[in-house]
Amino acid sequence: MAVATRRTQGLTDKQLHYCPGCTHGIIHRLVAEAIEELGVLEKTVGVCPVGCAVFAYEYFNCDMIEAAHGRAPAVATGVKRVLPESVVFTYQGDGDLAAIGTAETVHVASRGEKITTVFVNNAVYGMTGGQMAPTTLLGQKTTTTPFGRQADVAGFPLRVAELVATIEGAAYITRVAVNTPKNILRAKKAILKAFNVQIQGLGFSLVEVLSTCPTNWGLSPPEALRWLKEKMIPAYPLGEFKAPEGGV
Amino acid sequence: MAVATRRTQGLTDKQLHYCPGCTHGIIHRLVAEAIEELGVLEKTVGVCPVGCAVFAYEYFNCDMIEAAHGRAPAVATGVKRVLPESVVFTYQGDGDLAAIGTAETVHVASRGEKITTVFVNNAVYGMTGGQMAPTTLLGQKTTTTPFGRQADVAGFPLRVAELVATIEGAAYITRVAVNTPKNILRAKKAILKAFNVQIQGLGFSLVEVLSTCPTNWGLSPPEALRWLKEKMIPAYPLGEFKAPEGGV
Amino acid sequence: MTQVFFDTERCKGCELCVTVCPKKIIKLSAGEINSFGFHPAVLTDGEKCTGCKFCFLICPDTAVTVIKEEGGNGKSTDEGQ
Amino acid sequence: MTQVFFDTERCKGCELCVTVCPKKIIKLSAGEINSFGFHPAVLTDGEKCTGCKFCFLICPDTAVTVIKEEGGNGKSTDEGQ
Amino acid sequence: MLEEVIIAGFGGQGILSTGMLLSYAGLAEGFHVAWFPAYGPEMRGGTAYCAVTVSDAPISSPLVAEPTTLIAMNLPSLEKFETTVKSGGIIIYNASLINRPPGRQDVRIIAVKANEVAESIGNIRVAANVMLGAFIEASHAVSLNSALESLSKVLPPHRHNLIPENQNALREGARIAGAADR
Amino acid sequence: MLEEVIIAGFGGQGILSTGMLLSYAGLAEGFHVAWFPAYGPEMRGGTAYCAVTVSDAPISSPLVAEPTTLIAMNLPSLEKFETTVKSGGIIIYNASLINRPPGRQDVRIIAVKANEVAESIGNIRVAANVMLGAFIEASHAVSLNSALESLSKVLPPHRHNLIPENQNALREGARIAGAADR
Amino acid sequence: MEKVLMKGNEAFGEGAVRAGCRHFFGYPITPQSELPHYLARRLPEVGGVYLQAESEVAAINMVYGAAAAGARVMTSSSSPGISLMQEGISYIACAELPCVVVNIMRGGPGLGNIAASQADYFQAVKGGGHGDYRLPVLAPASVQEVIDLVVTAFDLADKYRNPVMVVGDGILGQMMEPVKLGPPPEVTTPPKPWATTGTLGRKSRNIINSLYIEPEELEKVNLRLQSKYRRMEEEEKRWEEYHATDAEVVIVAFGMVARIAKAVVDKMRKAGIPVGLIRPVTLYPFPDQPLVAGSSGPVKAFLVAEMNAGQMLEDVRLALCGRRPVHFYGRTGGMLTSVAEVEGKVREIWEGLK
Amino acid sequence: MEKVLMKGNEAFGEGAVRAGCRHFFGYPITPQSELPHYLARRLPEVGGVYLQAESEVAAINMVYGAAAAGARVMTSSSSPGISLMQEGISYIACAELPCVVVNIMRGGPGLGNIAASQADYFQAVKGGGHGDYRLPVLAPASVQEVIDLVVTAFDLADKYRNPVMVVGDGILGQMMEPVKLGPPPEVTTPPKPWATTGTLGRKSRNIINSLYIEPEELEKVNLRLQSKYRRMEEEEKRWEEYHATDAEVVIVAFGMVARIAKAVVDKMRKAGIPVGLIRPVTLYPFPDQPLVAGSSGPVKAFLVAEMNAGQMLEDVRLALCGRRPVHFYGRTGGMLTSVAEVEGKVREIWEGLK
Ligand SMILES: Cc1ncc(C[n+]2csc(CCOP(=O)(O)OP(=O)(O)O)c2C)c(N)n1
Ligand SMILES: Cc1ncc(C[n+]2csc(CCOP(=O)(O)OP(=O)(O)O)c2C)c(N)n1
Ligand code: SF4
Ligand code: SF4
Ligand code: SF4
Ligand code: SF4
Ligand code: SF4
Ligand code: SF4
Ligand SMILES: [Mg+2]
Ligand SMILES: [Mg+2]
Repeated sequence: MAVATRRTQGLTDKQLHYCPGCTHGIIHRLVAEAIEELGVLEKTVGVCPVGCAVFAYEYFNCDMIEAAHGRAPAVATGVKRVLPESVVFTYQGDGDLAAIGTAETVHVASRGEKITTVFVNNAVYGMTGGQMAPTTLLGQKTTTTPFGRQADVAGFPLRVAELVATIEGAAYITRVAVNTPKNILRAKKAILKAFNVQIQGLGFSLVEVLSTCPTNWGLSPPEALRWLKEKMIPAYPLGEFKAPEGGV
Repeated sequence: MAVATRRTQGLTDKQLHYCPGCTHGIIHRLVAEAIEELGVLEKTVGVCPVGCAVFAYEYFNCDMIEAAHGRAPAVATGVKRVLPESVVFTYQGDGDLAAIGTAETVHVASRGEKITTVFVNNAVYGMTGGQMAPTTLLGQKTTTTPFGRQADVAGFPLRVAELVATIEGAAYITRVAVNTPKNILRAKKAILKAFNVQIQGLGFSLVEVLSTCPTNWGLSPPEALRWLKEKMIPAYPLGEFKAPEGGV
Repeated sequence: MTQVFFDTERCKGCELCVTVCPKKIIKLSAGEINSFGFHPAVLTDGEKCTGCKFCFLICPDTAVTVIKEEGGNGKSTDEGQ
Repeated sequence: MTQVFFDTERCKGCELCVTVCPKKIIKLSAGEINSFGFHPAVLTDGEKCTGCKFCFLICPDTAVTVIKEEGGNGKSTDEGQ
Repeated sequence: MLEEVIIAGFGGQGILSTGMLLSYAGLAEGFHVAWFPAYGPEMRGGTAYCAVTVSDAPISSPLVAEPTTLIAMNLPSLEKFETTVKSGGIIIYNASLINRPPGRQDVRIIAVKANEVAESIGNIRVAANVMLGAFIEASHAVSLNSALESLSKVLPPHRHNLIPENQNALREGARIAGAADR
Repeated sequence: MLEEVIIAGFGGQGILSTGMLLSYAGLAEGFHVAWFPAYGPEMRGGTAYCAVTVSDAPISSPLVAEPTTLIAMNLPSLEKFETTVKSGGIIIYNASLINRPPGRQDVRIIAVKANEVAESIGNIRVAANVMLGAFIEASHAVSLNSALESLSKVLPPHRHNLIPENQNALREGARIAGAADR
Repeated sequence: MEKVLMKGNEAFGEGAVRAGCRHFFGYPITPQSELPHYLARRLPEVGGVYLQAESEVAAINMVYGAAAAGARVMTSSSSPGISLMQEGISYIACAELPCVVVNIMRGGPGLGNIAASQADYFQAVKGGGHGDYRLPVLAPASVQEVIDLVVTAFDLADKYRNPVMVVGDGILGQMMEPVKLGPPPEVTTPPKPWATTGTLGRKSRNIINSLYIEPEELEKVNLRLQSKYRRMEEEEKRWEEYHATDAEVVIVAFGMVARIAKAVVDKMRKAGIPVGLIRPVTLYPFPDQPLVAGSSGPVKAFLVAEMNAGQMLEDVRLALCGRRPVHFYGRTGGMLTSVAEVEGKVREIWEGLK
Repeated sequence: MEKVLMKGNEAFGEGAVRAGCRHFFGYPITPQSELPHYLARRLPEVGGVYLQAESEVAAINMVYGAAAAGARVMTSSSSPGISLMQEGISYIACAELPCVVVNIMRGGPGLGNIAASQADYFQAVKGGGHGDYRLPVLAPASVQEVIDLVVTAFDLADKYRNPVMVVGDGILGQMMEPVKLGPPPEVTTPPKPWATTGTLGRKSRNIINSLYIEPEELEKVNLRLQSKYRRMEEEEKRWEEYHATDAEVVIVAFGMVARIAKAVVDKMRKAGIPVGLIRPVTLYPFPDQPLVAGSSGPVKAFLVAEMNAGQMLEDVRLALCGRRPVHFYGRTGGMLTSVAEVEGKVREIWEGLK
């Protein structure tokens, strides 16, 4: 008899604080597995955001830094410039990365900084109580778009992967989702590839992961997965937007 | 006998403070002419940057606001939301818009804010003494890239028009240059179109203008025009990156 | 044969495993409640399990362990495919 | 016939008009110096001027005025094309 | 008069609005009232609580460190607050979800099968108000009537159709506590 | 001893490094020295100036409001600073570019055709040092020798081939001022 | 007039609406989120604009633009977000634009936590941004006072053409208390002929600016600002006294801590100990009069109580200038000073006086 | 040892290199540009990294990352840019990371101008960011002292695991003065076992953090910080006295203004008037001892002279606590106080004493 699934060493034993069914947990596991499988756990430094993943330093089983809201890419840059041999990743939500951290995101990519960003797009500000994020869909109700997001007042959803893919220093930019086992496996491959791009020194890599926020979407976890599939994926198409030529 | 060229009412009489041959002056004239020709001078509010154009409020013959470095789009948003019938423009350099103001730029576009941005790309920080800008070309020597910009240290040139064109709220995004009479006339048309897009309420419009900085490039003004043509245009191709369907 | 275990204390009763199991053999325990107040997942009909690991893959709280009788090197999750 | 005037005090002697004039009839005055210390542009051979307005278009300091004898509504600059 | 009540349970159990109801009832009777919610990331995972102070003197702080009464809607809440209740106070616990009664000897303990009662009324969401009814009967901090009449202030107009169910819940809770008293 | 000198002209005329040369010469003679440049957007348009203080006492501020000497390399500079020069001070102006001599009666005025001299030496860029040579001769603030020897500190190693030309410039300037003296 | 229960955060929003504010730009942050939530619903009802900015930096600069265009405008945030606004606030102060900034302070420094705190006192009253500027800072201590002082804040902002800050803490923001709303006050917004609204109907251009490249000019601006601040110091000091005139120990506290202190005063008075309270309502200008006046009366000692490591303490010491001993009791990191603790401290002082 | 001429701004850079700093992250701003220009050339020579950030906000957060990774790291800016760093500085202070921040102050508030100023004193010493934190603040008054104090700054940063600020003004940054460089000092960087360098060779994970969700925990952090600050106040006060012991009027001034004041002292002493100078070298911790000591000696009055509207003035008043009259002379907006003005003010005070 053998364990077919094993809890990755990349995670600590700490119970996750996320709401039931929140897919932040899946993404944590995938990132942790990737780091472990690449054998770089001991030279990895992770940078957590301010957002629901603010406690990620309690979960990832490596050295961790808690950054100010939106500034994880800058913090990661500081680390990587001091320790060029280390593996550095940021884990950021859509408020963190695509709102307050927009400049840091664009420029970490433009510098071709050799770090990996895991970007959790859940179309909402989870931690602060369900406000509109830049990625909130048109018509979506949030605590700050109580009548649904209207473009002429609150603007349009921002497609981060597409935007960052236009930047020269970006080496690998992809969008995945964690709503089905199949997509989860694809997400895992993407995350592995992103870290590989970093390790090979090819430039900046970013994996946008479509994720759920059952709590602030006001849906049960299974309903949230369905909403992700039916509403989010059409607005945020999955796929690679930029990849190193010749593969990694 | 008739004056074939007339000094636009869109400019005050004040002597420009720019260095000899600096094409900021040409761009000022084009913007002023456009506002005047559209008959909206009296309802225009301009927002100047921090950069060599910091004194633009002394030149444009309309109400003007001096914004903090990089924040002109946010200031313009504040104005436009209070005065939706006004015509609001920002005039910004590449340090202002593409470095410190990156987030404001992306989000003014993403909100589809009905304002017009004139973006002066001169591949350098003019005002502060010729430091590297996000738009500085690879190999270009500046006071902070004394050995020429190297991608692996200082990153890659950022192509703003291409990046902003991926954003849904951006209605009209184009790149022009002011190095020849012909290009100057094209630039003028683009600026007129950009203001028209605003006036028609179609969304955010941005005209990236390739401009010279003879002083910090260490070239004579005519040499600077040549450098613009030979080095900048290949790196920053001219043309429309996004335009409203069916024309304006 | 495959065995599936749920870590009752980690489980938050989110039902993601329930909906994803192709054999529909997972449900939330009606009576049991863990110390965080959640009804943890339980297997209804372990015999039917195919070992597809979907439950493991989707679980946000690493509350699921799948054990296979034959083979299985205990490595990565890709084998699920 | 066309006349071209340079506003000597506005001119900064940048030579952009000089390089752009298709007839090569503009130069910087060697002797004259304005109160800002610049050698302003002057016309060498006004007769040859075609009225193309390139000098006006390229001048960053609105130091150039082009006057045409016949027609010309004094409007926009596009007519130069 | 000073009542400091902590109401705690899962998110979604109506904890916060039950606290508001108690506050409005106190207000209706001319008391000073204050209501204070737990907020922040510790809410992740769906636990919620609020503190309600009803007093005949101005209230200095809405925070309640040592409640006179604890209304515990689930086990984690009971465990979190049990020891903080003032000696001589009251613990009312939801016996539908909590199967181990509190161990404190120095407080009055009332078990209410709030979920069952609420279900029998026809709306599980009124469970917290069943508990509130029990509290009012047990403490006489405010009159049941004030609570019944304050429902219209807590429920938004488009939910006023739910007033009767909630009134039933309050009454039923009061009845249970009254019975427990005897 | 307190010399407060303003050197002003177009950007590119070598104003700043001539100021540094004077500073180094003062330093070589054991004086306290300070050098201060104009900076900021008023530089746009290409004017530049710097202030050099050479003193036998510690220098409180490197700013010079009332120079003992003005070295004016062009007309705008002369116009800007002419009135600020201390009574009894010196104005040295570049007669190559300035065709109206300063009007002050209470200062010593020395005209130097610095551009012509520099061109005759073979390098227009040494014009400012021609002016400095004149200043040294006129003021004896430092010895010409200190300036000649300090050139190697101001010019970067790969420009040391220009030292002879610059020495000529200093000497020629000194000669002109000396002649003007007589 | 009927009382309704209202959250402190919502009261900030409702106060703004009552003051005629129709424009809000902000970025979410705990523990002030209910403020934007409230206004996101409420402003559209009254024809106003709620806009969520991409960051606090953007928000404060949108405020700058809206104020320049002549609107009554507000933003709100909590400690880290307010830190990000410091450049913008300095600009607004120099450009002399009226606006209201709300800080619902939380535990710091750094990310800290979201519990209640008063540790941004220095930042608010000494100017956390660059340059010599000041903001009137108002510190309500109840939900009712929130509503009233927010209206005052807008009036002060217009009166002085100056940003005004209103500070609360996480408890004040989160708690519900009964408030009397009554009919909205008459809003008298002064004319703003300086606003950049387009030149139409005006002879000359308006320019909003804080750049004065000549030191002489910038000094003039600074002198004007300073004389404005002196005027504020003369006209705008506000405070509440509670049993202060005959007290021998006076507690000085603001915001939530002042409520705790009131309970302490009541308790001690019952025990026959003459304790009083001075509650600064404006933190800037700091109400030094009552302290100075007190120190020539029966007061023997002062106790400053704060939810920080001793910040207002400095202003109290500056006001008293050594006239009376000043003691301090503070809790940090989001801990609220309790009645028992403050009482203990007062007793200690009282014993020491004998 | 031979002296070379060096610009103040360059001296900041060279000081950093001598202190073993190999990482600089900054964003250009006048009047400190020569500092990054210098390091952009110099750091690659010594195997270091110069990186121009996209903004001051990014720069300070890069500093945070580099410091977390164990490096000696510096950033520099001028007033508006320093305002933008306030959130980051508060984070660094709470996370207890060592680094050096240079502020070459310019005229404010707002965009102001680029002339010399000292108007960011409050921001530097009271904490312009949120929460109860403090930074040692060093204020050199000559180019030589810049070099020396930058080295000190790095040592203090490591000693206390705290950000340290070094402030100058536009004049100090732009001027050239002779400096003795000598052989670089022995750099002793203490071991940093807390740094996030990857767990390799270590038993447990390192975490750099400023989030403490439980108030009890965050209060503990604050108590630790406060006790650190008390230690700084005991061990790190630095100042220079100039004819202070027998003076009847003592000028208190820092940075460039102290140089002006020295000239005034010299002049007045020649005229037989006993004037002295106390120059705080650390602005925080503020050197109150010499003031207190002075006030028990022959000193009859103090004059605080600053290039601002009276900021250090408050610390002087707090230190003296009413023991002696404190006068003030200040210029704002980038105006330098002149020898004549300060002299006039001293004379006025002196006349008044008779
Ligand atoms: C400077 C600053 N502004 C705002 C906040 C408040 N804040 C914390 S998390 C967050 C947004 C989180 O949303 P997101 O990044 O999408 O992450 P999620 O919680 O959805 O995973 C905000 C606005 C903060 N901590 N700091
Ligand atoms: C917050 C802040 N950071 C930095 C500066 C300094 N600064 C002024 S202009 C400028 C860059 C200007 O470059 P650019 O925007 O390209 O305009 P240009 O001068 O080239 O036209 C900088 C960094 C500032 N004033 N404020
Ligand atoms: S609030 Fe949303 S994103 Fe945050 S933990 Fe809960 S479900 Fe996940
Ligand atoms: S520095 Fe460059 S951009 Fe600025 S005015 Fe001069 S030439 Fe133009
Ligand atoms: S392994 Fe597959 S079949 Fe077995 S319980 Fe899990 S999801 Fe169902
Ligand atoms: S997915 Fe995991 S947490 Fe959710 S019910 Fe299944 S086992 Fe429990
Ligand atoms: S109008 Fe044309 S031809 Fe005439 S001077 Fe100008 S550029 Fe030359
Ligand atoms: S282009 Fe204009 S400023 Fe330049 S030389 Fe010609 S007239 Fe003068
Ligand atoms: Mg999110
Ligand atoms: Mg530029």
